Amino acid sequence: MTDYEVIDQLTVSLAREVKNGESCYTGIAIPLAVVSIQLARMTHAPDLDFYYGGYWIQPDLDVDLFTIMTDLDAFKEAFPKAKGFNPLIQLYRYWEGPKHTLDFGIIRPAQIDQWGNINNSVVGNYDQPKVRFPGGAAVGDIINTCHHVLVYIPRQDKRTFVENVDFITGKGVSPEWRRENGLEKYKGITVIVTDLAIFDFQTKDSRMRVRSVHESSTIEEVQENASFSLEIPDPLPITKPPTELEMKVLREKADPLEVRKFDYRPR
Amino acid sequence: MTDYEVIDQLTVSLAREVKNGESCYTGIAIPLAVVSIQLARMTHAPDLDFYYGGYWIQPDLDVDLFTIMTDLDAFKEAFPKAKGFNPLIQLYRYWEGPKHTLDFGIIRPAQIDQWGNINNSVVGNYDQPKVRFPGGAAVGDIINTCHHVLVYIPRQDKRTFVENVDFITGKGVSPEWRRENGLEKYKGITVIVTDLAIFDFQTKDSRMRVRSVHESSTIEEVQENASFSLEIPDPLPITKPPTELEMKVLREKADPLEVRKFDYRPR
Amino acid sequence: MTVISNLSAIVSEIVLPNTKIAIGGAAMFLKPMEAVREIIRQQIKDLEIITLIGDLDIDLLCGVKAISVLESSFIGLPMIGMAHNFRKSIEEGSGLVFKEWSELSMVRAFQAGAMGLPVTTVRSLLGSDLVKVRPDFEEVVIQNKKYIQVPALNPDLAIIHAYAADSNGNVYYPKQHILDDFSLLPAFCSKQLFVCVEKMISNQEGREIVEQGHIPMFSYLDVDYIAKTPKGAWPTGFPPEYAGDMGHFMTYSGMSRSPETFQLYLQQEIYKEDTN
Amino acid sequence: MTVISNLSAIVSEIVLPNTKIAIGGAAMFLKPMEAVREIIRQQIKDLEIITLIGDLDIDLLCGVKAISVLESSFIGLPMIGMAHNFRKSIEEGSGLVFKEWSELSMVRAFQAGAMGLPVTTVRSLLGSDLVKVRPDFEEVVIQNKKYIQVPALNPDLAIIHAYAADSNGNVYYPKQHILDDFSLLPAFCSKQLFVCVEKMISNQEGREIVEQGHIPMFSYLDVDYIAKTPKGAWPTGFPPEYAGDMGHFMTYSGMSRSPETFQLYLQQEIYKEDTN
Repeated sequence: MTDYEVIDQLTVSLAREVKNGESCYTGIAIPLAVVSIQLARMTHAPDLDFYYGGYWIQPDLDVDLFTIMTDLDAFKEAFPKAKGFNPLIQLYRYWEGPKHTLDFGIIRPAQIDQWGNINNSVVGNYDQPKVRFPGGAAVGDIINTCHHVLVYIPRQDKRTFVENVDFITGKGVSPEWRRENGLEKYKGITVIVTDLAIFDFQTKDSRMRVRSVHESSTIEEVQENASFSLEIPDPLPITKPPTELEMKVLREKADPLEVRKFDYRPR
Repeated sequence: MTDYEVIDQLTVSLAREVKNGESCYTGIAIPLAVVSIQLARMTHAPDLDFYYGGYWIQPDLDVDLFTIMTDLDAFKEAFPKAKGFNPLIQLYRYWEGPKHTLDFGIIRPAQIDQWGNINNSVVGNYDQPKVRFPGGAAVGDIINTCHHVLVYIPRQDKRTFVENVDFITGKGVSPEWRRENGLEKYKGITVIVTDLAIFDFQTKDSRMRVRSVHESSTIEEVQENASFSLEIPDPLPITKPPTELEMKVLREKADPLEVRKFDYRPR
Repeated sequence: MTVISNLSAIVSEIVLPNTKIAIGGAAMFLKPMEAVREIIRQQIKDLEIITLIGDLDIDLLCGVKAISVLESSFIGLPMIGMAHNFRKSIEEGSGLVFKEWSELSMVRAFQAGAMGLPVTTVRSLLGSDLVKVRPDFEEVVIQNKKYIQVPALNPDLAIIHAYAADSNGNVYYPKQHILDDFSLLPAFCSKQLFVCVEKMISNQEGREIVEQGHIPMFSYLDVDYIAKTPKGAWPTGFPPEYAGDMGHFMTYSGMSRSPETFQLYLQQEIYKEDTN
Repeated sequence: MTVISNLSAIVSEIVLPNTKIAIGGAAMFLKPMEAVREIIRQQIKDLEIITLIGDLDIDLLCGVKAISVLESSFIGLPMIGMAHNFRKSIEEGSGLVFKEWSELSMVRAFQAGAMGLPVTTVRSLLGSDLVKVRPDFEEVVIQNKKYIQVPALNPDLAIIHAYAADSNGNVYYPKQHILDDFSLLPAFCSKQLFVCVEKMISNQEGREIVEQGHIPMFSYLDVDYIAKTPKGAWPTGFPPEYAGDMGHFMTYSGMSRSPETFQLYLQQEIYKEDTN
């Protein structure tokens, strides 16, 4: 049996959601997303068109992406090896324009609710909040402009999995709402990976559902760490654990510096 | 007495309207305007901030501007000698934005009327015109975004000086209209120089007025070559003819290739 | 996904009747002239053509009656004179629909299209009769200030001329380059982008010329079609590679005055055997 | 017309209470940090600050209570965590007014400001509660499609960091430069532009580095004030000149948790004798 930690399951499961040939975007501030994309590119999705920080497109696989952004020599070496580049006019030019819709984005919200709404703004009253989060940056924009969105939440608990978010920074999956607003091309969040399980919205009322539970956790733990009652399929699939190959690529090539642990605090 | 042609009077008179320290724009397609700006810079207005074709700012005085646009070696040499440059994002970024309003532009309309409206679109019915002109390009935009506008008309006649234009491609001087539309900063056309005379709109009703008649023409000729009755001051000033210095600079430095004759057909 | 092929194959695949095409370049610079000539050779008709400032490109297409709808702010031969075929098409009531813009309003319409805005506003059109003849231009009041609202432009296809493309489909511009906007504006608002380039280079060479200061302008994700068309902007200029051929424009100006000499021009310059 | 002077003199001349300032850079890159530190040293208060993505710049200004109104889409320390002073300012009801944007809507507001549009529209805000808490955001229907209309941004002053300025006042950027938009957007919509540069060079040197591929980004007509601030973006990164100082950000993250250690940080890093 392969030796792995929960964070590895999270990274690997996220990577498996990436399809070869798709185009995607992720910000530079969510290292686990970047690592999972690198892992996907190094395993089953070599032809992913990946905008890294809105700049490189499909950066060289031999380059450690975190190092690019923090080490200038690596930065200077990386450019010539990317398949493409986006230097003068940023990704902003695509957004809502006619030429491109990216297939997916990856985001890490502070809160998500059973309807797939996400909240990166406040807990409590908006004007006098109990907690002020940093703000959404582009998460709401990504949800309404990419064909679909992958979410990861490094630590699932009652504060991150809420019944209804206090504030909608990014809109939920509701197919009716998306049809009414001419946004049916953009499905919102399709998959959520946490340290405990994988979720989707494949119910009749498009509510959050457990898709599989990681072998390192139990369904009771998954339900206890949500503020709302989860749809649970029967039989309940177990998330496929990381394979030996995935772990080898992850450790040796995709993330030798363990950058993925940057946004993860073990329970 | 200085030896000069009518086209020289036109060029020199236009140059004299340029004030030192102002900023201005002219397109690359009206050579006489470019030459008159060069002449102004070489005589009384060395600190003119001149956007040439929206690219160079204050190009080197020793460079013949027409040559820059048609000779690649001159083009390559010109860049390092300009005081500034505007390479990546064109002049368009200034237009109507908060940072810059240019002091003046120079235009050459196909028709002008007694109210300072200009027409570069059609003669006759718009949909089935007798004459289809090329279109205004930026002339209408310049009239409503520069503090004021200088006009030259190489050959004044009843077809170019009309009572009311058939089509307003660029709006006239009407101070009332400009106030009502919040455009009082932009005075429209202030001066017109033709091969016969100089005109302005300094009457109570902002109608076209003869400011001075060139010594090479008569006031009768000026009136005969307009489709409307001109305001004529009494006494009637004579346009100051080109000075020896102006002619020397024009011939030897500002326009040795006689580019100014490109948009001039003698009567 | 970027198709790198020859001009003739690409034109016959993507330039169809009723295609709404934005042509890059302006004022005798940077026009994708070889593509225009190929469109004429293939006798494609009923095109909707959009260009900020048109010159030989538009006049040729008017001369062979290839355009049904034309949108522009100026069609002429700068420094030389009228574009005779364009002028005649309108004056003779040939059925050509001309949607006239001011330069700034058209720039804003390109920019709006690239950003996914349905409409945008401009003030410099105030007082212009263009507002009367364009039913899609409308005076609006926002925050007590008058604006003219104009529709965004989203052509089906942009055709532009550039310096080089690499084998991945990335496109490069010369350094210190002038007048890029005239190609970038149509490129970013159109649904597809076809780039004609002076030369094809390897990805490695691409990075080398960037190191020397060339500008990596479009990525392979931006570009749908690439064709090598050496000196393809001629007789318009593509500095610093080559200057505009003023002599040719003057010749054209003369020959386009009568149908007979215009046909002769077409025979000599366009229908002649392809020497590429 | 461009004033080339020292940082302290320029800040005291142009950064006044109630000035609406757009700060360039984003996400630990390209912030004009030395100018921010000078604003703190001069104890200027009641500022209206606008920045697309704020990090140390905004958290420092929140910590010294210099901001009355803040507009942004994100204030945090990317990869590290919360911006504690920002967070506390809001949670403790200090009176700081926070006008929250989404990133794309704010980009569009900058772009609209540069183009003189009073408002612009965006679709990605549909469904967001930002529309409920921002009275200046409004749902509109154009051509049977819903949009959120947002106001344009036209700050009084933009402060950005760049590579070099020449003696005429022209400003240059490094070649192959990343993230320019984060400085260009505020620069073009603001009424005045203050550029902090790594170094001053001659006009001749300026043209030489352009020949090597550096980008001549602003002309002297664009730029109102220039100050030399070597390494002035530190601890944010200014590639390829220097990388972000992650260690410093982590230290700051720790020290900004309590008022006492935050004061210590100010003493050590900002109020210390100027070593320029």
